[in-house]
Amino acid sequence: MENRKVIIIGGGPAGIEAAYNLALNNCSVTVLEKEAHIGGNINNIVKLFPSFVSADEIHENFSQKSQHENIKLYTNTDITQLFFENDLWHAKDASGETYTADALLLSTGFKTFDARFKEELGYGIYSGVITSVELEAMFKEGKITTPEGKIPQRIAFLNCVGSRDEKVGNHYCSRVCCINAVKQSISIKELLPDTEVFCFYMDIRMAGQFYEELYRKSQEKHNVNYIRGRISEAAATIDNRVQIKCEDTLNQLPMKMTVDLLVLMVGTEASDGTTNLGEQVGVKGEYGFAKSLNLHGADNLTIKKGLFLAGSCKRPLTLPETMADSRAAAFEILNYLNQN
Amino acid sequence: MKNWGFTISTSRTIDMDKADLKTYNKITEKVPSAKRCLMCGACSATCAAHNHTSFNFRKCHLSFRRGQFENLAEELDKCMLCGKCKLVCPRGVNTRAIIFNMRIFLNDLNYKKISL
Amino acid sequence: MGKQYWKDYQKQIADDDYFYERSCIRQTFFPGSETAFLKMMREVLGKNIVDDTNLHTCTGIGFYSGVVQLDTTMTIVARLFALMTDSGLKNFVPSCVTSFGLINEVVDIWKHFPEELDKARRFLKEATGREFEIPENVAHPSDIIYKNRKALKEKMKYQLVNKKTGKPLQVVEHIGCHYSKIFPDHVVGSAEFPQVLAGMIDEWGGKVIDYPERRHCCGFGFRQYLVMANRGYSIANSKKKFESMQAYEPDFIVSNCPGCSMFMDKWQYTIAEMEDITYDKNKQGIPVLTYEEMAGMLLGYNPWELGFQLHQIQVEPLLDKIGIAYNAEEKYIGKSGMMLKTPEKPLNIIS
Amino acid sequence: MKFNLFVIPFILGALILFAIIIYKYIRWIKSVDRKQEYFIRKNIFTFKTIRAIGEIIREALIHNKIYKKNPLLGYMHMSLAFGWFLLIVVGMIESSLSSGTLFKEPWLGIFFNYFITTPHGFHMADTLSFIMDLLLLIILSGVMLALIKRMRARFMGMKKTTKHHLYDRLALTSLWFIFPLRLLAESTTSAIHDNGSFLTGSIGNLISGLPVQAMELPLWWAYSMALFFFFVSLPFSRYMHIPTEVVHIFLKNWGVTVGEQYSGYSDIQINSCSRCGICIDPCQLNYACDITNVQSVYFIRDTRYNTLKDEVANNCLMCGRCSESCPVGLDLTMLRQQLRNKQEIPGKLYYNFIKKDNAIETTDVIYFAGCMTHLTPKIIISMKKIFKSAGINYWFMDEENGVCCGRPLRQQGFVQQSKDLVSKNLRIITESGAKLLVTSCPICYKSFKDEYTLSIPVMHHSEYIEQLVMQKKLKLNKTTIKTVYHDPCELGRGANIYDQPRNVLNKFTSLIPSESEREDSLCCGGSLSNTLIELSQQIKIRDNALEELTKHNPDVLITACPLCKKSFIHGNKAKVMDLAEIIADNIITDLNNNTTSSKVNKAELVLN
Repeated sequence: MENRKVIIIGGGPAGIEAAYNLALNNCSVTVLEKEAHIGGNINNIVKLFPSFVSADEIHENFSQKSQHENIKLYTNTDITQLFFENDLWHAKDASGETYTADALLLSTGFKTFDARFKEELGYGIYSGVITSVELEAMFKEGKITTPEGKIPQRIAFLNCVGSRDEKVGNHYCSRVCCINAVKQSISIKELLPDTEVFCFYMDIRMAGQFYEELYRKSQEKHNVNYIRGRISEAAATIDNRVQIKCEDTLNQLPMKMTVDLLVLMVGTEASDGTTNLGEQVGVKGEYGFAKSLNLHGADNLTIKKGLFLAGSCKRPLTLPETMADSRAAAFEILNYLNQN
Repeated sequence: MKNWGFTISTSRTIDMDKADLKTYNKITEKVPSAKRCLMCGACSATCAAHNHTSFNFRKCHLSFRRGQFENLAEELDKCMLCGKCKLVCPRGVNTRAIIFNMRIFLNDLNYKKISL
Repeated sequence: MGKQYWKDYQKQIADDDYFYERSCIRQTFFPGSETAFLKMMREVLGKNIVDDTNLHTCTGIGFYSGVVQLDTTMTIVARLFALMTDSGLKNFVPSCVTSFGLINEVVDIWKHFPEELDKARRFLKEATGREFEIPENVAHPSDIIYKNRKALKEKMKYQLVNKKTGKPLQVVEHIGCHYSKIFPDHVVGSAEFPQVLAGMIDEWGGKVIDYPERRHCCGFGFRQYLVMANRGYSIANSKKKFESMQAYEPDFIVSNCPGCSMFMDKWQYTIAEMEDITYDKNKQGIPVLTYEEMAGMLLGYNPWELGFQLHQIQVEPLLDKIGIAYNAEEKYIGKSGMMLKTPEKPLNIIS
Repeated sequence: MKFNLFVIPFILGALILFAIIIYKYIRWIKSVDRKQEYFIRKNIFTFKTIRAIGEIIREALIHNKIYKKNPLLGYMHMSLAFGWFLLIVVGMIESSLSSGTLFKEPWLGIFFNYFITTPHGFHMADTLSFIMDLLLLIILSGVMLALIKRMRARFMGMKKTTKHHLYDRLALTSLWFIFPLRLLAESTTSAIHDNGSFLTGSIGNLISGLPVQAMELPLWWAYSMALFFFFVSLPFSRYMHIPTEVVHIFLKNWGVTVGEQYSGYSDIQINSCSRCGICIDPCQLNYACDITNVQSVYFIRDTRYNTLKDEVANNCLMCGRCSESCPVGLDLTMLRQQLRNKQEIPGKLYYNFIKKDNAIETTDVIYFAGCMTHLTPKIIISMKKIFKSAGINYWFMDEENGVCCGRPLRQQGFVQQSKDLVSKNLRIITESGAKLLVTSCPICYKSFKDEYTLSIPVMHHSEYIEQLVMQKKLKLNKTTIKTVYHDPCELGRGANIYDQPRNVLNKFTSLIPSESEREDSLCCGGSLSNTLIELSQQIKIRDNALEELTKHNPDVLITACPLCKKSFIHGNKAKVMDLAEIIADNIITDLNNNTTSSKVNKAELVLN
């Protein structure tokens, strides 16, 4: 196992999947995770679209993979500095501890958009306005309630919060929110069949296997209403519910609605780790995501020797895409190690 | 000509073969961002005039784009130019500029000539 | 395989022994047509067809405009069937497509609701003391002509061909909605490919124009044209068709529906009056024929016998194209031999 | 009679000049509007006139303001204007002394050395000719500087200098020639008659070797011609500002202001622009977006030569930074607004759709949030809290179905439409019988103040909050938050509200200064008055402002305008709060004392 050392920054799906595949090909892998647990954003999810597989299963599977003898896992390790010196990659964490290896994989993933930048939507102002992440947390609890702890009669989802929005500088589509909204609306209807669910959208983008089917199911089976119009203002009513304003564009008429919960489908942005480290090693691209050498053919390579990318640190990706991508990354790293 | 007691009703079809799609280009020359509009309706939803009347900026913009100018000028006069629409637009469209350029091209308004 | 598939679009049309039901409006607007039909049935094809003098309306127009209620309608239809039964026939041939639609509808109702049939029998019995059988076969005259198009062709003096150029005439065919759309499977070629008129035209040397609005309604919705307020909408539909067919420079329009023929003929004049638009090069309008007139014309019947002089759009230019001889002086001589009144604008509909 | 043919060009030029100027003045003064005429009549025979004369000497001759802004530039203007003025005056004295009478040939002073060749002929002759030479020297130094400025603007501490018009070039060149030629002419004369002082005299001696006899007349001719060309081109060139500025200063001192509509006074203002180009540098469109043809100097030039394009008239943030820096004190923003004037259908009411029957509550205080504030709900909530804890009973006028104040329309030149809206709001305000109107939006505030005829005082919430705090109606937590305050254009330069918000902030936060604040605070780019720039350009302006404001990395960036807040918050460089918000968060209510302050810290944790 001489000079087959690999450092992986980020113990999310991308990191672990790559680590495991490298470990199988007898590399000694060091996974550095800044949180206390591996799994990254998976930890905030209950069920996965479109299959509704329990996230715990996936998580369980990851933690098994991370047990592999060739994998050294360091949690609570926040890497602040990266540099390449005499053919070795060095990663220094906050405490000054340095890790070295022949190759380095950046799998620092994404974070969700801070909805408070869209003040007009009232997030952080009206308690009835929550983000998709907070809703998912409610699913974990197993009960959806209004701020007053009542059962919501009406829930509205708003797509494209922090994505496709020039005002906050994110021109791109986050790709996962549409289907996520469908998933969440179905989960709500399964928990609270009598609750009305409305989904406000600019475009519904169901470009994935079984996505369209799930969309249909939400309409046919669960009677979720889809309204084409972007909510532009939210305000609190006297009884502390949320009143939303939009145009029912297909009807060409203004629309007003009072809901118990307004769920903002917050888009994905590059995580701070991605942006900072990416900037340090000169692979920072558009919107702070890490930039691969070539989208077609060399998507895991970078301009830097021995530095590789995997998963949603490059762009918004779904879980299956991420895992496939990190397996590809593992393969690229093996090629690299074999050449040296 | 006889009085028939009725006239041939005109079709409500937007005939893209006959419609005047050129004039809209004049708008996009002046306001390039107009092209970016994806008709999400955020503007019309937040519109201050919208609280009082049926005025619908998005609709006006679309009609103009499709060359449907019928009583558009009167509609556009309802705008108070307050600019809320511009603030909520996700595509950063310069809505106010579109509005009064539309007015100008509908010959509803022009700059006063001041003799110096 | 294709042929196999086409079978589904065929229709059972009785061979002989028909009971003919005349149409209310056709007798006024196209009086020559029905006569011509009977004539060619008997003389050319040698079929047995009964033209009963005790006929009366089928109330289709009343029924579909929602002013005559169902029970009445069924009873009246029942009486028509009684007349057929009396003359010992089983094949019903309604001249009007609305009758055709209604007859089919009533028969169908009776199929699904026998109690309604009993009711109708009872009513008829009580009212007239008559009894009736449901026809075995209901066919529209256009079906029958379609069926016999080849036989007719043999006897024809002319073809749908421009005498000068030798090119086939451009023909617009229009099927009545009540013929093709109420019971599509009772239609030659169903509603998708109504073949009934196209078949004749192709057979007789013409060329069918397949223009964008070919399947569009002529606008003769009873509730539309009967109410003056709605008439603008009604005519707008015909206009849409004309605008769409104009580019193909049709030589004439043929229809199997009294309303359609009448409308397309008269509305052309109305549009010309209102908007000063005509839809043929010579500003004389596009002649509109019924299928019987078309057949009769080609068989060499006298145009004035066929009643062409009563058309709004003058037919002479068409006759000239085909090279059919006619005597212009006799145009307005009525059956009685008396001179009819000549219309204001005989030829050019644009004043 | 001391006469020579070469005097004719000068006399001719002078006559033409005066004729044109007089004609223009009469036309302009005739077409001032009613209000302006009233002020002229009212104040013409008052102390104000004397004050005006003072200002004329200070500004038109000595160019005090320019001097303060940029001493070198100031000296240049001063040397030319004041120097020349003295040259004429002293010339007059000199000539009258020599001829011993006041009724002498009017051109004598101008061509003195040519006609009076007896050097020591009269009392004080030497001293005077010495002064004359000294003045000439000063002027020449000014001309030198002008030449250098033309060639290298940076040397004069200016980033950009004005691009000029044809007339200007003609006048400018002739102006440059006048004094060197005068120098040469006098020198040659003194070479012949030895009647020059230290400058002309010594140059005379140097050139005495040359065929001075032959040179003398041509040079005097040239000098006179230069004067002619200058005089004739002056009224059509930017140098028209020299005479016009004088009139402008008088009118200004008499209290004449630029009105809603274009008037004679607007003409006077436009002609008073010397096109010094000082307004170019402070314009953010210029240095943040690299738009270089719309600045006030060009806007006025185009207007004057009737070549104004909508693209120029509309492309302005109306932030007022140019007016602030204008040495002549022109009301550039207002002029622009006048030139944006749109044709309208007379008497047409555009906003009839606005229902009259919205419920009007009668209270002491009306709160008018403003359209934009509805997109920053935090401000509204904070204001509600402030009113509540100060125990004010108020009516939230535009909570539902608010009507725009009308200023955005007016800024685009839709005056009539705007008035329509004004009347609608005015009705509501008066019927409510309130004693005070409080608004959260500086745009509305300026509108209420300047464009409405309100019988009751109107306050921006920053003013109002200060009042409440001073009256101890609001008690605030002492915090350690490091704040920086951004002056919104309409509130600061627009309405002179600089201290009130700062006083409040100083009371309970540590307010740090920013690079450019108060009068020269920057625009956030969110301005409603510019309908041409695209989002990308707005963002450049915003970032330019943000950079300055966050230089000393404050915890919170405080502003007092919903538009500024929106722009800055999307900049995502620092935590942004409205004044009302930070106040509301730190009010000490007797019930819950610490929760409020802890809320702030929590919020900070999340954001930073």
